[in-house]
Amino acid sequence: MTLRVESSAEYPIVREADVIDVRRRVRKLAQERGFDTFATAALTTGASELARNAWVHGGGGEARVEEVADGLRRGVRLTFRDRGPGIADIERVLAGGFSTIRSLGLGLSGTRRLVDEFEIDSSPGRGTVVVVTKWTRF
Amino acid sequence: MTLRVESSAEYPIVREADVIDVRRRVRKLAQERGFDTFATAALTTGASELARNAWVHGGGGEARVEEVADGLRRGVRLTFRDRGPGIADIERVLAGGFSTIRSLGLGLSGTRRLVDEFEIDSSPGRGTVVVVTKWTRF
Amino acid sequence: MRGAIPILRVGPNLLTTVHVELDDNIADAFQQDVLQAIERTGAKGLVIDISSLDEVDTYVARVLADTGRMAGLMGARTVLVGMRPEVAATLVRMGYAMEGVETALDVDDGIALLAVRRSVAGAKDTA
Amino acid sequence: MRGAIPILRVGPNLLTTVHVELDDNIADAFQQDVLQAIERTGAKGLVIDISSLDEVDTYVARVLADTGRMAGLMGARTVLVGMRPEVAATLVRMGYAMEGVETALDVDDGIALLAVRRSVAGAKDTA
Ligand SMILES: Nc1ncnc2c1ncn2[C@@H]1O[C@H](COP(=O)(O)OP(=O)(O)O)[C@@H](O)[C@H]1O
Ligand SMILES: Nc1ncnc2c1ncn2[C@@H]1O[C@H](COP(=O)(O)OP(=O)(O)O)[C@@H](O)[C@H]1O
Repeated sequence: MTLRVESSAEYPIVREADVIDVRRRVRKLAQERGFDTFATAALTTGASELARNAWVHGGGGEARVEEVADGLRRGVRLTFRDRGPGIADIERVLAGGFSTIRSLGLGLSGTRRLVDEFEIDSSPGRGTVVVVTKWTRF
Repeated sequence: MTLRVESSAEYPIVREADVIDVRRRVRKLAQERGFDTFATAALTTGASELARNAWVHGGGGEARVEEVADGLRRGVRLTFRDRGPGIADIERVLAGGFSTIRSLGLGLSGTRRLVDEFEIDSSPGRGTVVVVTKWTRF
Repeated sequence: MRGAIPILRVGPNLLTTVHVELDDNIADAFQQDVLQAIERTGAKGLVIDISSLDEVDTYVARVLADTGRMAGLMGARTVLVGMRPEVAATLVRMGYAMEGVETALDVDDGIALLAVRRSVAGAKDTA
Repeated sequence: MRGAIPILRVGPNLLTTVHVELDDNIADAFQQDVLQAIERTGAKGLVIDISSLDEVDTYVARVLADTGRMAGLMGARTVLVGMRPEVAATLVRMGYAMEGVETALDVDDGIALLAVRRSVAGAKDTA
């Protein structure tokens, strides 16, 4: 099935306030797109985790927010990109509970469990890109 | 932004009493510098952890205490230096909960969370230098 | 940022309603305000109402849990109230059930829970 | 260093106010004094008042928690009272919430808490 991108917008994440801004925009779009309260909370919370990571760990970056459709379903796709230090051991991070800031370490692994599709591309020195897609259901 | 050093003093850490002495001096300076009670407790506690480490693990060393300013903010910078055995696996220590003296192992990782800037330079046989900066807020 | 989140005295407890999105600055100020209010009033309990929060990510969840821990070190008991269904579902799905944090459905239940804790203690005291 | 930190008998409990900065020597002497006082007086509870402490680093926090554990092994229950807001905030931020240590706002509350615990234990005893 081909994926159709129906709209696309990009937002910078260079200050902490941008994390909150991205979250608000994702929430608004999810609601417009017909996500129920559970799916909206899931996508918005995931956006919050990834935006915060781009800011805290990646030293800033940007978020692309897209309305997508595949003929059967309507969804939202989010791309977070930073040019920070990257992640050395992605497997360890995705197992959950590992944090270099002595935080909970559940941001990436938790987000993966909130969305339908999750892709991460990161290696030391090259920065990090995370792409997640969620369709209109929890 | 350039960092201006407005005052600088150095204190030896060769006996346990010196740990308490350094802590007192840092507290006094933080208060003079306009730190509130939370920021003062944070910086002073961090100083206490690092001075104790220089004494217990580093076999003694010295502390440099500086008043700094960057044009917008006033702060305090602390440098702890010892010529002890150094730390082999810094990442492991900074993850928290690791101790070679069966202590809590939260001194270094905890201090990092109390200050605004944290740098550590240590390797086996070369001793350890930790530099932390805190601006006037918790 | 201090004072951004109101803290009210309700009998022997403090009640605070988190109605703004927490960032680092507001979170720090919130914790400091709450702890100083406990010291000033001698409050034995703290009710944190999050019924206004549409989402709680792991950062905010941790700030809330830490606030309860800080209050606990001072000797005040914390109850988190009003968490929305979709927030509870999302947090548990992410793997963080906020273990160790006491919860109640709403402010009234939270205050009742704190009163029960105190009266049970009191009854046993005079028994 | 023995006797550097005063220990008072208050009814069935001991009350000690830590008003000096703890170093290794004072900490050891403090623990020995407290434990021998428990043995000598048969005290059932210990209230450690830290309201005079401007800061508590992980070393001091551990000494205090360990003192409570030692008293507990002897059968006396410990309550830590009077922790200041900025001390509570700093410890939790460092990642040490002193889990397992009982706390109260001040000396009066600490003594009341110990009374409750004893009557609960007494009730269970005679049940
Ligand atoms: N964008 C990023 N750039 C570099 N490192 C990252 C990034 N995102 C996550 N990480 C690394 O993965 C760890 C786990 O991330 P996460 O699960 O979000 O938890 P937390 O942010 O609480 O540590 C982080 O502590 C960090 O080391
Ligand atoms: N200045 C130092 N020199 C050598 N080793 C150190 C130094 N500081 C810390 N370490 C090592 O790091 C470990 C963790 O330190 P820390 O987090 O302060 O906890 P703790 O002192 O309770 O063990 C220590 O147990 C020690 O092995």
